[in-house]
Amino acid sequence: MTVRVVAFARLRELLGFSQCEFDLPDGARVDDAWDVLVAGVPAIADLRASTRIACNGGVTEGARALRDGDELALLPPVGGG
Amino acid sequence: MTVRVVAFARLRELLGFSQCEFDLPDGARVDDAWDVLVAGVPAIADLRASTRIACNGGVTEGARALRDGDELALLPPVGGG
Amino acid sequence: MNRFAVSEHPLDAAVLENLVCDDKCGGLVTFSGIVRARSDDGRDVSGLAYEAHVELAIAEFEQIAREAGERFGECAIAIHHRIGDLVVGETAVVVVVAAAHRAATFDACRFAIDALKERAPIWKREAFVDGTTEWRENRCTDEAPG
Amino acid sequence: MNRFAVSEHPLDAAVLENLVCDDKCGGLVTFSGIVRARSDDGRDVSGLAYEAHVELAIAEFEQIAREAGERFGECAIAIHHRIGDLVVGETAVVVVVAAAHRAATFDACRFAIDALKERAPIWKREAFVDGTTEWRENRCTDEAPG
Repeated sequence: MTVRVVAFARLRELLGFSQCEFDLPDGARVDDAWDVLVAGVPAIADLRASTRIACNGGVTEGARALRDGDELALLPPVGGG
Repeated sequence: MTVRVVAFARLRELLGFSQCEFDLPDGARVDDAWDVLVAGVPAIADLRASTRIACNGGVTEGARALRDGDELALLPPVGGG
Repeated sequence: MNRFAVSEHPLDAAVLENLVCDDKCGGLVTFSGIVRARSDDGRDVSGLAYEAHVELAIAEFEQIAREAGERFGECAIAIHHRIGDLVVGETAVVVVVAAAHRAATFDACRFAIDALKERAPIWKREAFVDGTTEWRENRCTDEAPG
Repeated sequence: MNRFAVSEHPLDAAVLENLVCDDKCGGLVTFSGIVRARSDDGRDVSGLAYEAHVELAIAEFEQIAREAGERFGECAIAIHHRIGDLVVGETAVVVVVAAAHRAATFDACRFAIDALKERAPIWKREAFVDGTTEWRENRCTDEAPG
């Protein structure tokens, strides 16, 4: 299946993309998608604890099973206002 | 001596003037000026407790001795904002 | 334009905001008190008439701003109050506070409008749709507008 | 114009005030968060860049407004946040609250800006006069601007 990942702020800069599509094996969960990203850019590994991940517009858990066409948004600690 | 009295809001309406000059005997105090006003318009008598009186721009006491040319401002309970 | 004013002219919050904001300003809080269509006791209001002891009112605004600075730290404050006849929807008072951080701006703005309503020599006569009028005193600490 | 927006265009508090104010409105509180010339750690700032997850941010603004209504009673709220590159003195965020009485307007406005800084998916990169940049997180509850 294909999952779109959108990244913001520091994570966007470290990953080198604003949005990118990834092919993941069927049955992959949110945590698996993160692991794929870390394999490409190990520098983001330490940021997992502070990063919220939204799936299709709602914040979600790492154990959530992904489906083809899902969009994951990587949300670092916020700084608005 | 001559003292100018300026009145606001309900007191202005009851007294029938925004400002007026009064001749007072030498030695008159703020309370004496009020008594002259009450003699003319008894309906204001009950308003003394809720009325602050300013002399020449500063709130003052009833016992203050007046001087020729003083300006007394009669300030009912406020309603600004 | 002075930071503290009592005027028959319509109030413009943007003008006051420009008076107080400089490049140290990170937060800006503006309170506008507006003439409502319904009074606190539920009557239909056609308009308000304000009058003031202008000189004393401006001195009171200045004093309130000084006290706000003492209580909440360095902040820039402007206060303008309208007098004369106002219709529903018009702005009776604007209080603007600028400071480096937002906590002080909120605290100082609220303090200033509360103090203004309590102390400033300004009077309000409500005119009702039924043709009657009434002088309104600020008995409690949260009457609107202001 | 929507009450809740994230936009690259300059913000105009007066536009938001008109969105929320009707003839029941007696008090109107506007918070503007402005780009300061000096950061919290004392460095000279040349500008800020904001980015946002626009869809999620607007949903969060709507949620914050609902919560404010539940906590502080009926009030009308508008929240606009700027994204893109801002220079010192520009407005990054405007929160406007209108209600019948002023206590609710102050409480709801402060709640909304605090909640926005804590939760809204918006990020800020400070650019300094010395040429460096830094992503800034809202660690405490009173960082400026906003």
